[in-house]
Amino acid sequence: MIAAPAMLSSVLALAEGPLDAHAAPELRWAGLALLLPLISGVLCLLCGWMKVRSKLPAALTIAALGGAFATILRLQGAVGETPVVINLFDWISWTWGDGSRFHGFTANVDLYIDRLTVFWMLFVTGLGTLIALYASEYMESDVGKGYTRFFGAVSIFLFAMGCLVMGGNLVMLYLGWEGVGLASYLLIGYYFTKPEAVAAAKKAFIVNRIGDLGLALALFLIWQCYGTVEYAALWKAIEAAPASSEWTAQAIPWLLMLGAFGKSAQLPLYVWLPDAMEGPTPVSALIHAATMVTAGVYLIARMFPLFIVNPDALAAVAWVGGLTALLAATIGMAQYDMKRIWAYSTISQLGYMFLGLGVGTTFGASYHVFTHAFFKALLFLTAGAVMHGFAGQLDIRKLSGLLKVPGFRLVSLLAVLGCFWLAAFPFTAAFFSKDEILVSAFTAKDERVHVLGWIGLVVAALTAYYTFRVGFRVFFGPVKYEPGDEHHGHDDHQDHGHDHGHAHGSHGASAAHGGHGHHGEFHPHGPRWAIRVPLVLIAVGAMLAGWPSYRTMLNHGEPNWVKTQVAQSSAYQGVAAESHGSHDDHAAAPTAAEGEHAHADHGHLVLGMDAHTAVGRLGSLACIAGILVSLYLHLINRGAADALRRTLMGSIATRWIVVGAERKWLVDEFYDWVIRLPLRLVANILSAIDELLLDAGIVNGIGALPAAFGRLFRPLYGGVVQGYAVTMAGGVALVAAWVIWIWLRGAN
Amino acid sequence: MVDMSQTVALLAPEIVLFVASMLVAVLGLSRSTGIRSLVPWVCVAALVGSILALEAVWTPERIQGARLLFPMLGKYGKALIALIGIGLVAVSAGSIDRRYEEAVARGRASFDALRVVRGEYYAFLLLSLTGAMLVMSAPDLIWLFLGLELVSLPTYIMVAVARTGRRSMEAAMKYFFLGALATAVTLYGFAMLYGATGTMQLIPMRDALAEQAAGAGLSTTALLGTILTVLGLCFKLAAVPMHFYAPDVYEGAPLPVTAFLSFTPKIAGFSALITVLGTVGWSGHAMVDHDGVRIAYEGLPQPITAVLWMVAALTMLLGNIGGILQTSLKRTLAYSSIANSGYMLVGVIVGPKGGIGAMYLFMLGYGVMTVATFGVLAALERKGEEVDSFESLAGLRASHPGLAFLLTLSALSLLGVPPLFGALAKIVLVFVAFEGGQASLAAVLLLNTAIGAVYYLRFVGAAVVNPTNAKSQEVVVVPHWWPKTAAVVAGLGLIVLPAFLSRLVDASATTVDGYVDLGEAVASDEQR
Amino acid sequence: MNPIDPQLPPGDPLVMLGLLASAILFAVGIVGFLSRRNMITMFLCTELMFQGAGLAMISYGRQHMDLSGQVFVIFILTVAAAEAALALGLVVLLYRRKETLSAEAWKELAES
Amino acid sequence: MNLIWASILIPVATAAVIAVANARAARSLAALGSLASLGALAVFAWQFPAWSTGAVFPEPCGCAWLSSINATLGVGFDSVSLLLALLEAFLIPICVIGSWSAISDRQREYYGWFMLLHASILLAFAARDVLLFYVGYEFTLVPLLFIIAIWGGPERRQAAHKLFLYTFLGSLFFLGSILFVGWQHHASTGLWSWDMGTLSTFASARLPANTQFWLFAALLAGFAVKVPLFPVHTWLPLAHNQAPTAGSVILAGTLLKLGTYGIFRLALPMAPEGGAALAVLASVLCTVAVVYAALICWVQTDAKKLVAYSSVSHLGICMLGLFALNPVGAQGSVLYMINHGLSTGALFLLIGMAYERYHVKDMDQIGGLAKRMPVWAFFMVFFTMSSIGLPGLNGFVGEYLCLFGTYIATADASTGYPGLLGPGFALVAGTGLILGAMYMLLLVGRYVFGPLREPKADGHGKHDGSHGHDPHGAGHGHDEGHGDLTGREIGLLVPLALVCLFIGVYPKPMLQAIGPVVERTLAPYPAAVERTLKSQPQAAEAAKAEPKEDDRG
Repeated sequence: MIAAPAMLSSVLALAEGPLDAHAAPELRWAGLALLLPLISGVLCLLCGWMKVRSKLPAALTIAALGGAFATILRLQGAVGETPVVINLFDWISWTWGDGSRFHGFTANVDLYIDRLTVFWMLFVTGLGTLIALYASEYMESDVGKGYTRFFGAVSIFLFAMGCLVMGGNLVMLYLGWEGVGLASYLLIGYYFTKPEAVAAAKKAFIVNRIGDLGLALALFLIWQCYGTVEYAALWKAIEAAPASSEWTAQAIPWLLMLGAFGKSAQLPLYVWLPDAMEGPTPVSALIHAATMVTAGVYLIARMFPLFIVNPDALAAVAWVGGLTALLAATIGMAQYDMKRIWAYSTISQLGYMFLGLGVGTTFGASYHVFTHAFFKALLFLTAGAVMHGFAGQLDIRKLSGLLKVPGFRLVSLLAVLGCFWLAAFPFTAAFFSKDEILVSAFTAKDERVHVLGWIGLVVAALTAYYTFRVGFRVFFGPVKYEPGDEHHGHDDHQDHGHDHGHAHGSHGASAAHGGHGHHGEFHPHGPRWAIRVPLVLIAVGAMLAGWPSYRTMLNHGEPNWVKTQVAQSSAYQGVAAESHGSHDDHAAAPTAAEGEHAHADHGHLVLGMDAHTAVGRLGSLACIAGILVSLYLHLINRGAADALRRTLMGSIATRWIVVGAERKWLVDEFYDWVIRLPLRLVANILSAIDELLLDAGIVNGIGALPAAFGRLFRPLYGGVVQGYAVTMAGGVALVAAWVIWIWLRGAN
Repeated sequence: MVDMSQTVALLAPEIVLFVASMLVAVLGLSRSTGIRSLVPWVCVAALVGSILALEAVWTPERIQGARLLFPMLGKYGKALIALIGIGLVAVSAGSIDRRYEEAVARGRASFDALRVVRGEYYAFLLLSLTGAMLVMSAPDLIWLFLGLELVSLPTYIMVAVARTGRRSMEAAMKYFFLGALATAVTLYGFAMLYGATGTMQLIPMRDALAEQAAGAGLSTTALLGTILTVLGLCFKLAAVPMHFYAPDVYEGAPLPVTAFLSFTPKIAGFSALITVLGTVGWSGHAMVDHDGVRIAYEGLPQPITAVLWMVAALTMLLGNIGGILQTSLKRTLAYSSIANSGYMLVGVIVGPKGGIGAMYLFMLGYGVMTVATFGVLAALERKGEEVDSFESLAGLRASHPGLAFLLTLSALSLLGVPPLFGALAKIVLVFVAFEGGQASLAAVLLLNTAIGAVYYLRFVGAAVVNPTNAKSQEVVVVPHWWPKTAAVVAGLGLIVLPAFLSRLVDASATTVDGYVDLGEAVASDEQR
Repeated sequence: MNPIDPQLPPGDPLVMLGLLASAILFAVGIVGFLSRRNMITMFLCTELMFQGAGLAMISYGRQHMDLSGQVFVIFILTVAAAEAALALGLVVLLYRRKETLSAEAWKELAES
Repeated sequence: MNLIWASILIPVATAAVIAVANARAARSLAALGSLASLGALAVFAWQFPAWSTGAVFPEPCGCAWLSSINATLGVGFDSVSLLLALLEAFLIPICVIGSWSAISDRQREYYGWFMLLHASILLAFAARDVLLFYVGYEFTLVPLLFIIAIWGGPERRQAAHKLFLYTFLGSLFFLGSILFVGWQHHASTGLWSWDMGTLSTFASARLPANTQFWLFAALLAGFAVKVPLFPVHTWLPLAHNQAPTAGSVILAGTLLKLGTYGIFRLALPMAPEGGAALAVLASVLCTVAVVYAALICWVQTDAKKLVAYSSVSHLGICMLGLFALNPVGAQGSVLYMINHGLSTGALFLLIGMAYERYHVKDMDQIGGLAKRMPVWAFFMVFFTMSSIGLPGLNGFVGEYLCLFGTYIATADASTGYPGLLGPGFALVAGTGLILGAMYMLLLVGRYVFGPLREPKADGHGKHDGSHGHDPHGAGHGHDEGHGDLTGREIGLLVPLALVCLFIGVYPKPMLQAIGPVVERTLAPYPAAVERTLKSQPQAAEAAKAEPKEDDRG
């Protein structure tokens, strides 16, 4: 997506090194994290044009992403407490008038490297690499067809995500913001002959654009308030004029929020994410679960100094997050498509993150992003492996006992592990991060959000239930499966099973695929190393994600590593003063962070207990309760679930619960009827107005006037001499009379 | 007293034409085909000769002696008449008497001096041009009247004789009777002007009117006389309300005559118009307001301005909206001719400060465009008849690309597409309208330009865009090079003349050199 | 020219009568032209109008004690004669074609 | 100077040569001529010394072609007009070569007219004399008339007719206005001048506010038709829809820009008081256009018509930026003029390429072409993204600066340029971003993606007989004729794509070139806007007292 001069400039920038004198030498190479995906994207494009029919694009992408990951790892070691700005090249910048503040606009291709940036990029590039590796096998049936397109788009995505996270100003962020939107569009619509996929891609882009408009307007507003959109200068400007009561400054967070809600699939803009599951599963894992959808969280965390000034806006974020979490969880409970369930769980988990942001714990939110990235990627990838092996089957009613199916044991095991994480089983990583958020919700200064803590706990129970609903149904119980209708009937994929059949040397499977899954003949094929290795690595990562908390727990007082990362960034600017105890005068200092909770939690008692203890116990309780209900309904007595559903359906009073949850509370339909159709109607009316009234009516009407007038005068040209003589003489007489009249009037 | 010989010498161009007209009248009767075919050449030679004569005799002393109201008008105007006259001769050449001549050449008919009209046609053509020239050097109303009649009478005959047929006869009849009516109106106007001033001579008349204007204002008689004269002259211009004849006559008249009619009477009429209005003057008038205070203003006396404004606006409008509805080429061009008169009237209203110059500049453009358009049409025929419908022109670019291009060129020029000459002349006209305080007329002019575009585009569309149809397949080029040459030269002129626009503007501005406007006359009176 | 116009006092009866007669002549001419369909009559009506104008000139000439009006009239007569010749020729031509003198017979050319 | 005239006259000479040359050579001659013209202009641009000063180079000469009123043949460029001229010179070879397969009959005429069109557009951009500008501006109609009326779609005559008459009428307003200004200049100073700079300085400083109001209104009325602004846009969809591909490309690419350029170059500098007084009204029209046209786009089924309406919407944003009357918006607006030319031109080119293969533009009948033509689909998506303002591509910078400028154009703006618009306008126009994505992705979703839908084999039957069959289509079977883009076509699109990419990635040189010119143009505006604000005391007070009310702008 970027031309030669850009590359040239960034290479030059790399060679020349960062502008900050005190920056570590490793930082010079920060640009590589952007450049490598970009290069691989361009190379993929070339591969496409040269009709490469091998796995070369995948290799290129994996190498590039790996390189980017390595770059970030180096940065991780090098980045200090003070952010570093690296100018790659000038993008949009010019001045007018005297060039002073408000007399110029600067938005260059800058990198803004602080710990939050690196932290975010770490899991983005890491997961990106692993998922690309996974996809290299997953997508192999498309080699020579969409393979290059896929990896090209993945490269573009990583590049754009890099711009989003590492960009030094809001316009760069916007570039990344829209860039990931493009990648998402391209990848959701990957099976482009499939109308649903195209529609889903379009929906994702458009819904995101609504948020983007908010982001764009926020950008304008920020410039109008502070005269800059560059982070470094912006923080200074905010420090110089904190807590502005101008309506403009107060409005900024609301607009930013809109952008974040769009990208991170929160109410009311979450509707695109479930549909986005039309894309290939690695894409769902990478973009629509682990990385891109967290951009909204990143945005708010990054822009936290702007949110601090407006408690109402923060409360709104919290409430939106909480309600989204609840809504998505209820929908997730009633779905049957595994990927969709994970999609709703993603929305729900993102809701937690926004809840965290809203109650002021940027750390909690970021930590949850981090843990969630791993386990959700894991869950999606295992779902993908299942789907891959069972000819596109994702219906949890048609899959059972996969733990016992040969070739799927590892996958199933990892999936079940993922379920534990997602359910936030006690002492898993997600348990800690969720705990952090809920504690903050209970202890927030803003009383209005306390109830969200309880909602969060309820959602925790629901999450545990629906997670293990999938887990128990699909991976435990008797072995039973039906193959799917071969990857959505996509015609590029017609021969997909074929390839696999040969790859496994299993003629039976091949035949089964050709015949679209006659039950008895179908043999599922398990994944090979390129899928297994990333799965295992991600599972390890998910496990390790809890490591910072374990360390904090074990060596009480040692600061949480994630917290250190987050705290030394703009995400903590002003946080201490506003949301946490007043003792915490400068939270950015890691030393000050220690022992923070002990102080903060005084005076915030939940059920008479210290908030941490209470939330930990309640959370565990909720999780285990959810799992137990699930265990009964979906493993021990599966018939009971159906019976329950029937019972609920039977009563008018409860029927709406089931119907509502199954039909996603009719939100899509609501939007369709309330927004899309009226708009469509208006558009049709306008189109008719334009063509009939404006063009055919007014314009052609005016155009026809001269001729109409001409017709009016036609009788005067009757052809008889006397007729002409009458008009002529009459004209002369009229004129003479008129002149005399003028003359008389003038003379008086 | 006036030195008669000097005045006569000034008429050398007219004399050349007159002599030539006698000559061609005789030559046309010759039994020899060669001699008969010399006739157009003689005409062209005479016209060239008249231009040369004009250059030779038009010296300041002679003009001084002639006591003309517009002493320099003739210099530009007569050259213009002769120049366009050449084009009009070329448009005519070949189509007059053609079938008869062909019959004679093939031996199907024997030569009969009574049946040929070529000689008299060209004689009348030259006489009419002579009349137009005479109008420009009229020192008094009698001369003016005779000049105008000399323009008209031959054209009545030309309409009738050039191609005998019901339609041309009808056209001649209408033209003649309505022309006589208009002449009577003019004449009565002359009588009243005479009554108001007591003189037929234009310069004393101007002085007398200046005296009136400086006193209590123009007398009602003078005013009505002027108005009647103007309205009578409107017939020559084909301006509202005397334009009604034009579509019928133009349509009925043979094509070369239509071309002639759309130029010669027009330039004669405009020259007569400014000569008459010149006695009233474009300055020095005042209006008495309610407190009895006299307020001086620029321009013609207010009622006359009002009338001319109305006439100009309606002429443009009726011309253009009429043109939209037509299917006949000649009829469309008649309406176009009406509309163009309206445009030129704007220049007349503005007066000697740029307006008249712009009007003559436009007249030049109009003449060139007329020659180009009619030249193309005269070069075509269908089944031995002249081409007179848009349908017949369809697909012209396939059969005759050059002619189609020329027709496009002249239509676009008439339409007003820069940098073609017609557009530039029109811009100058709009501009002087602004300058002369006639912004509203300028607006009307622009609006009408847009309306006119509708039917001019039809020429373009027919010639270049439309595919050939059954009717237009039968269209062939006449076996004469005259009209084609005229069209080519005139078409080139539309492209080339813009390069000399500056000089042409200056040249056309000389038409009012030496004219003393009423206000100035009053001032000089007072000095005396 | 002489700045003092040797004008008769306004309201000279002969002048007024002459002008009145000329106006009547002109008006009759117009009305006749408009109301008659016979081409020869129509032509005669134009002649009436011409003569009306001529009479006006003579009257004005008397008012101004000036002869040029009368000179003009002589020219008008001459032109009228020429026109008469032309008109008769034309009328004969037209009559030959349609066997009628009515001007209304000629209305082929018109706005369709 | 000589290079400017060379770039203008080379196409004229080419047209003359084409007129007499062999019909087969016409297309090569035209390509050569247009490339030569581009070359001349490129050399000029290379040597252009005033990229960063905003000055006009070369100084307009005094060579009069109408000495009595001192109308000159003055040509010269400042960076804005040079950029637009370069855009024109860049697009013309693409149009010409893009027509090679599409136009098979009356080639000599076609390429001849195209060359004349090129010359007149260049003349309009180069002219420093308003009358000369008028000549170029107006003459463009003639070749365009023929290009549409002869080589267009089934309703081509109606479309050409409407285009010609509508814009001709509009340009008469403009002609009247400039003649008025010239006359006023003479009446006031006794000197004749038609130099744009002189007249602008004169008119803005010397004409009374009331006169400026009407002057601006007339100029706006004249140029609005060309832009086209709502509600005088209705000629455009028809013209675009009926025009041959190259005609659409150049129409969207640079002809519409003559209107925006006219407002930028003449209306704004000449009548600042009028501009300030009418900015709100004009902006309301622009804003309406953005939403209105976007919604109409959304329900189109004809691909070309959709893109045509999108032009109306896009140019609404472009003009809105201009009427923000601050450097940000005006900067964005100028940039947007160029970007719109590139992206929309390219989209028309692409639709034309598909049309050449299928002779159908109706998305009800055709769709999913990515399956048949992946390379085409790539470019289609690329330019769609450019058109909807994806950052990193050209559309973004201009579009966002326009909206940005609108947003900050408040009465109390600290930019030094008080404005009359504000967040309300930006918000409404900003919905154009969403709607833009909606209709453009609808286009991509149905036309490029989705299941393959091809018209029945009698696709040629629908196709109007009067213009060229594609040379491959006749002899081959239907499927064979529908291959992906040829090398020639890719060769046309790649430069366009590269330029789009370059502007998106590195707009800085352009921004810095445009900036000074914009500042010069807007120089009288802060004062004029202040006066306008003062003349509406209630509004101004309300704005100060209740900042939230400022949304109305």
